[in-house]
Amino acid sequence: MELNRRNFIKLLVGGAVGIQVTPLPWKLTDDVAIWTDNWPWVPVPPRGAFTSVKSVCTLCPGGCGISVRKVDNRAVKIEGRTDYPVNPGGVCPIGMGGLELLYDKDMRFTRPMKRVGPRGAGVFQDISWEEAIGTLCSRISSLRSEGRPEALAAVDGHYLRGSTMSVLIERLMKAIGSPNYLRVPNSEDTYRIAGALMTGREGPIACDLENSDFVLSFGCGFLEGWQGAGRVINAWSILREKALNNKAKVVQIESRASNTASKADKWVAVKPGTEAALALGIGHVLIKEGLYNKEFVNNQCFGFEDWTSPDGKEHIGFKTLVLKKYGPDQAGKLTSLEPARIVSLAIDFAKAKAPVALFGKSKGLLNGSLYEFMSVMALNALSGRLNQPGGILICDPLPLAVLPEFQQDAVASTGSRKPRIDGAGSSSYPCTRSLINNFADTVAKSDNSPVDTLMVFSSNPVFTLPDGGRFKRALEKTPFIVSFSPFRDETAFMADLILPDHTYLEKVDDVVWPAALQFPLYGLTRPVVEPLHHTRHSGDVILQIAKKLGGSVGSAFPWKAYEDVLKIRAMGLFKSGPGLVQYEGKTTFWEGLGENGALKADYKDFDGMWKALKSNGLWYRPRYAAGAEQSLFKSPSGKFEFYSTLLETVVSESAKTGSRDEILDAMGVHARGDEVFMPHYEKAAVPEGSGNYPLRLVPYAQINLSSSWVPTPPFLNKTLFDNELLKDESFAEMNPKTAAEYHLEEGQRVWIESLSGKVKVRVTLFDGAMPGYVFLPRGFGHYAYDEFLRGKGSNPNTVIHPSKDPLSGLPVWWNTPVRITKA
Amino acid sequence: MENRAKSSEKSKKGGWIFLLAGFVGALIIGWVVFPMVLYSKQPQPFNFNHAIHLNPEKVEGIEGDTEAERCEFCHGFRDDGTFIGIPKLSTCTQCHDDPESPLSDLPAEATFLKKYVATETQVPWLSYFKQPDCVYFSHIAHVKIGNIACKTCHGDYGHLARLPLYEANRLTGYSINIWGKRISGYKKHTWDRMKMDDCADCHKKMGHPEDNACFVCHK
Amino acid sequence: MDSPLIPEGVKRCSPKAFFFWTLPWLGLILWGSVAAFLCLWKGLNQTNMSNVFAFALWIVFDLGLIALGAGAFFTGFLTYIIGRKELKNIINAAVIIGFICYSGAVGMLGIDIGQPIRGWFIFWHANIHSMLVEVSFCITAYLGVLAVEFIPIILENRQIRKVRELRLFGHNLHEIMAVFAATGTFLSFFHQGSLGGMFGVLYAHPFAARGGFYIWPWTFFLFILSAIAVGPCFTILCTKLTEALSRKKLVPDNAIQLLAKISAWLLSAYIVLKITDTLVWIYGMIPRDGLTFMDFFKQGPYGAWMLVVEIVICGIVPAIILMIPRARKQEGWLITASLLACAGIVINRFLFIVVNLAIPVLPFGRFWSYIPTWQEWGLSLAVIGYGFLLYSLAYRYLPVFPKELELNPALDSGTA
Amino acid sequence: MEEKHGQRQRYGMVIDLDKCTGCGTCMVACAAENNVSVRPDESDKQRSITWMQLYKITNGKEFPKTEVSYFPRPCMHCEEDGHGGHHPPCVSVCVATATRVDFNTGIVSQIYTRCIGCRYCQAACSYHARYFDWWDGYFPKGKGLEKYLSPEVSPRMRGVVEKCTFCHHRYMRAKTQAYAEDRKEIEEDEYITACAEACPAQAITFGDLNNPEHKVSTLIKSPYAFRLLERIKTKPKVYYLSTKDWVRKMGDNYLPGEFKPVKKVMG
Repeated sequence: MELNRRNFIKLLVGGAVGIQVTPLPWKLTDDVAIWTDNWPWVPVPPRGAFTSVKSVCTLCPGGCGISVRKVDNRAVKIEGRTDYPVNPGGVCPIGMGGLELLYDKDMRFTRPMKRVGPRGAGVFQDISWEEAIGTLCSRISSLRSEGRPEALAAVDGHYLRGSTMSVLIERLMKAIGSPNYLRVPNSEDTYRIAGALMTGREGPIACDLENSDFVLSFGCGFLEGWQGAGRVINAWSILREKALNNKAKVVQIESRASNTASKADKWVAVKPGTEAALALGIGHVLIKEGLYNKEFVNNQCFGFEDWTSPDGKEHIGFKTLVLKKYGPDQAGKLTSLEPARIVSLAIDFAKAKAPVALFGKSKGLLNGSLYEFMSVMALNALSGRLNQPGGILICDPLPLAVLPEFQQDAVASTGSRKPRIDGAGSSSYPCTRSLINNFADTVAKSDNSPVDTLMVFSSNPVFTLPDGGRFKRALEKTPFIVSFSPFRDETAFMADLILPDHTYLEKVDDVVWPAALQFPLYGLTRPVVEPLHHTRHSGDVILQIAKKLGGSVGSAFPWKAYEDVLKIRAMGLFKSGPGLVQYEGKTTFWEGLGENGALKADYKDFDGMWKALKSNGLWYRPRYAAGAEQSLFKSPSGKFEFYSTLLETVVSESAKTGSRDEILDAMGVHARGDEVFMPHYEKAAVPEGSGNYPLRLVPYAQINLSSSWVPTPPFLNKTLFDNELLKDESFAEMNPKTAAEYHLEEGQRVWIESLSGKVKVRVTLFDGAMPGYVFLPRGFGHYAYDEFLRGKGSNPNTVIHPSKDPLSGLPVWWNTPVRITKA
Repeated sequence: MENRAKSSEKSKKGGWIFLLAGFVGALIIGWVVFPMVLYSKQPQPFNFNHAIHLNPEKVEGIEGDTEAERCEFCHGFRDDGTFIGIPKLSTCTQCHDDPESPLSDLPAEATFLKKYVATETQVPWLSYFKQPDCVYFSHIAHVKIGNIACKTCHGDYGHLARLPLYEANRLTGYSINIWGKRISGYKKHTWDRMKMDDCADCHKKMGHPEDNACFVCHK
Repeated sequence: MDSPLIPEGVKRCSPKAFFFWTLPWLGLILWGSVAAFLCLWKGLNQTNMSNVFAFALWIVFDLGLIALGAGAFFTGFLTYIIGRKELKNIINAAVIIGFICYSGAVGMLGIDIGQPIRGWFIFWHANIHSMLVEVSFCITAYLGVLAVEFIPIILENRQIRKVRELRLFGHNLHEIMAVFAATGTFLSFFHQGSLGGMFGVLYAHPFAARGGFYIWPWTFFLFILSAIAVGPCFTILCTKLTEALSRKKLVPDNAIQLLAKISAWLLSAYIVLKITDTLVWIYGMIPRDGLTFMDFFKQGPYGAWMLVVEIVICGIVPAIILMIPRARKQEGWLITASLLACAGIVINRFLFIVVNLAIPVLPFGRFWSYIPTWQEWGLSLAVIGYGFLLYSLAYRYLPVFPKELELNPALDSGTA
Repeated sequence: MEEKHGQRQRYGMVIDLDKCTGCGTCMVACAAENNVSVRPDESDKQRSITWMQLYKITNGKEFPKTEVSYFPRPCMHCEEDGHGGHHPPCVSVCVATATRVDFNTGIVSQIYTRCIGCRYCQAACSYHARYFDWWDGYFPKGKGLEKYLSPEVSPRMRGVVEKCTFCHHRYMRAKTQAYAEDRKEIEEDEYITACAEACPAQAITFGDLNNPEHKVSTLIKSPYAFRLLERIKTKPKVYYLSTKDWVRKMGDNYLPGEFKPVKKVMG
């Protein structure tokens, strides 16, 4: 019985039969299937104890309350807080995606670094914190020893001017002795200037959306993330509720059918930059028809009627100006609206019980036009809507304690008296505190840069500034750049030294009065998770720098840690009277304006308040207790000034040096005479040489696309439609008619070109786009960060060719002449 | 002609033997070799003596009158109702707080104190009963609402003096306690197997067929 | 050198020639294998299927193959159940073609599902409500039947016949072939039907959804009818192709003509019903969903013309041709008609699968289009390659056509 | 219907399209809550996974009459009539019984480890609410993306179909909490979906349609309430509200003259 072929086959047959009656084939079949359920490369989230940490979102000036769900020490979900008076439960998509900004390692700097590759390449080498801070300090010291501390400049991206970080940065610059403290411009700046000129106040300007019944919005992107979506969109839904019963109405004035425009009760499309004319046109009707609030105008306003100054000079009043120049037909011509619509708008505005006129371009992350805002303010004044329920609120700043004064040394005091590089505050720009565009121009043009070392805090100007790439060129000229950004952003890629900050979920920081909120609120974030990497809180780093520099600088910063500074300032809140650190989530916190109701603090002593503040993230004083501001107007006349006497003094001050016309020209003001000091329409200056750029470019903001220095969390890529981003290309919105003129079809690749630069995008046809204009979304076109953002779409800022806003000198970014060619 | 026939005769007889040999060989491979190959055996970091810990005479720290309560002293529930599972070091150090002063002369405790308590490192226990990620199991629903004794599913660990070897299925990573202790699949005790069907059968027996809806136990 | 394997008395081309003949088919199979490997290794992202085109080229191929393969069971049915003896001369070919189609289809399905290793869940955790379960059960079972029907043909091989047991086994199988034919017929009826059912039951897709009888939508019956109508045409095409390639007459005309005639009647019946169904659908059903026929073709690369081509050019026309005895007796017309008919059924399946998915049901949905990747083409063509290969092997080594000798006396020297 | 369901819950959702601002927070909240992986390119809308998806619609009018609106679209969780007769389109076709209508909640469940990836359910669903995992989740080594995964939802492997579950794990979370507090049933407000919770406009209301007291039950009685594709009888448990006729008209297919605008009701 040898094992021949036949027998071998039999052996196999026997085996084959036998194996069937064993578990082997059956269990194996099962186990292999189970293996597919547990593929080793599919992550299995570790289980653990669930907790949730309350904090505040600082990704935008809205300051929403967030509660972060954690498993053991991992943060797994961000949720809106229902026990926070800003946002009842909801947050915006960017805030919702925040965890990716924390955990996506490739988006962040994980430790201090110095540049080894060429600028912009983003090639860095790890160094120690000691070396990093040492390098910067020695640089600063040598500047000071050379007696040119002003060659140090700082860019501060903190939106809210009063935030403790801003205060520290400004203080550091002052102590070192440089006047060149620059801020990234946003609508707050425009608010501040206009507020100062017309009301003599620089405090926060709030709007009482929730209580209004007629919101006339000059381009505020309520649904694009204006002043923080958490609160504004909630207010919006309250207005929708009212609208359902015809109890409220929102009118959006914008050149494009944005979400706000579409979802508003009425959309009024005007040419970008002519909003002022429309506002004054409406004012004209109010005055002509006697529909304005005579009581308020007569008693609390200055410069409405014609008047004579002490020196016996005759002045025309706002009334005369508006009646003369801004009749419906005239305004209609300027704005391309039928006069009838302007009239009906005015009637609706006047008829409403609690109307409000609001100003702010899309998200408000960029500056606006000064005269335009003054005109809108004038509208509110005409109907007496200042500090009225549902109106515009002009508030005292948050009563935070002022940091103790300090002694500058000789170097510092001489240095800080030197003229600013950006000319802000000079005779040409008397009202403006910071003009980063001018700064960029000057440095970019200079052969050897007036700036030796530039520090960049919480901002990404290379990407976000609407300046056609001027700031980047300025950086190329700047010998030494230090970035404090936690993110691998475009500006950081230009830097020589990286001192990475924590992300907002890893640190304690404050929100000084969320933008446009009706009542005083101080928000405090706290570390939701322990810092993941070797990063350091920029606040602490500033203290460490000061200490290392020593001398007068060191003594100006006597504190151990950033948190001490916060605590000192918070003391002011405690001293200012009763406040609350708890919010039940029921009361409508915004009601009771001017009631002066009594309030019992829900804390006994400061320590109690501070503890609660840290764990709960807020201190606030409800509207009913915040009281009406004593002496509403602090202008020279003590009234609301249609005719800004402050501005007049400022101008005549400057005029001492030269002829008034020259000064006004330098300011970019075309108007002459009394009109200069009153709200009026200034025709947008068209840069010379833009003759063969027939179209106008208007950048617009989307709520699901971050256009600030904060990167867009990758999650949001899911929310972008494929006619917004397709593969790596973003789209330009054009009206089908305009597109037809240029023989462009949906999806066509084109070059959009201006005097400053050009971008390649694809065209998408949108009926809601104003003919003759090209609309580009802001937030695309990163070349830093990681695969989620890098190389996706084009950045409109590279095309924008900014002219100067009359008087304020801030960039005009909303209508750049462009031409479009097939690519 | 003839011997050709003979040889074929022979090979035929032999043939049956080969057939049988193949058959039996297969049986051995399938029933004996296969299970040995399929499962890996790993020891626990050190021995944990449940018997001692659950014995109030021996351990005064342990609270609870019933055995179930004593189990829950370490394997308890959090405030949100989630199950703690294998306790973290902090639970152990409630009693074994000082690495210098052992509470017994057991070598296991010595290792524990030296390697983990002293260095404050979590013990890398191997879980016998870890269900795969796709499974959602609510202990509180079974123990608190359903009043099911721990041993019903876990077996009588409470009285084990030695932790058994941890055996994992090389293919699926499942612990053998989930299924495979009896390769035949024959089930003698309720705790012999923890596959879906076992849960389903129990739900039926207990009169909760509606709890066999997929989402009750899957996530 | 492989002459001992070649059936007695028949002439086959040289091994060398045969080798070269198989190369292209082996090539396709290789291409397909690479594609299949990639899909298993990296996942179905290798295809251009998507959440819109959940079913695509592969499913079209599957359904096409299965429909065309219907010739096998139907010829079997006619031969063994009805007892049309003349078809004995073509049944082998029919069975082999059927086997190729079904095994190919099942193979493709194995790659098409996202978790092939869990494939057996269909049987173990079957959801009896799902038409696809019905399909899977029947197809698998029927593939078994086809295998059984195929075995005796293999056992006919000259060398294998030498083994007494096998010869007897084959013979016995032959005796009871009727049983399998019956089973096959039963199974096929159901899965051809449930393949149609699969789409008829998509009640959320007005383009595919149909009313019906009890649980079976009309597509259930239309698919059966269309399959048995066109199956024979495909068998005819294949034999004609073999005859052309081998330059031999292999099947007596009466067999072919019989199939053609039956096909003619069935096709006509089918077309009548298909037109009725379409009209009822256009004027009776879709208006109830608020749609008009042309809404389905508002945009997109696909259009109403496809339906016209399917019904008129690939339905009515071949039906008429095959109906006219004089026409179908002429090879040219016969082949044209068969080709059209086969094309028609493929278009029909394509409409129900790809076009149906391309059409949005949501008023704010958009029309989509789809182009397969090389991986998808590869696997699909591999099945064709596999078909040619297996068929050639069978033809070369097995007495597929009983009448071959008779029709080609030894002196004739043909090659293939 | 209610009788048939007896004590069981029938969770449903009402989305107010007038309030919806199209911000997309619901989409992000959903993805973050349910461990949906984000790929470097999400612009391939045929393959990007969005359990909750926004559809943008325009009224088709010319400038300046153009209007934009949005449809947030979760899984519709189509009704089952309780007697196994009428099934949701996807449920009846699933070969491996991987998707069912949950007995206790009326939620359409999807079991990833049961799914074989045949995608028949996708072909059956006319709402495109079902998503196939064309890739394994995108979690490159050392990038840290896996760190924010929640253990409450099992990450999917390549080759299976996934979809909105009405955050069923939150239902279980609430139940567990209730058990810990010696309650057998959960309170109505203890369980809402991540999208409803996150919406800054409070446009999404979620709750038990079997509970006549609950807001959803009253909202769906509004003359402005409608469901997507009601005419094909999928019986969704997701309702929409809009006072705008052109928006409501987008909710279903109508032959000319079939659509009946709602008389504007005041109060």
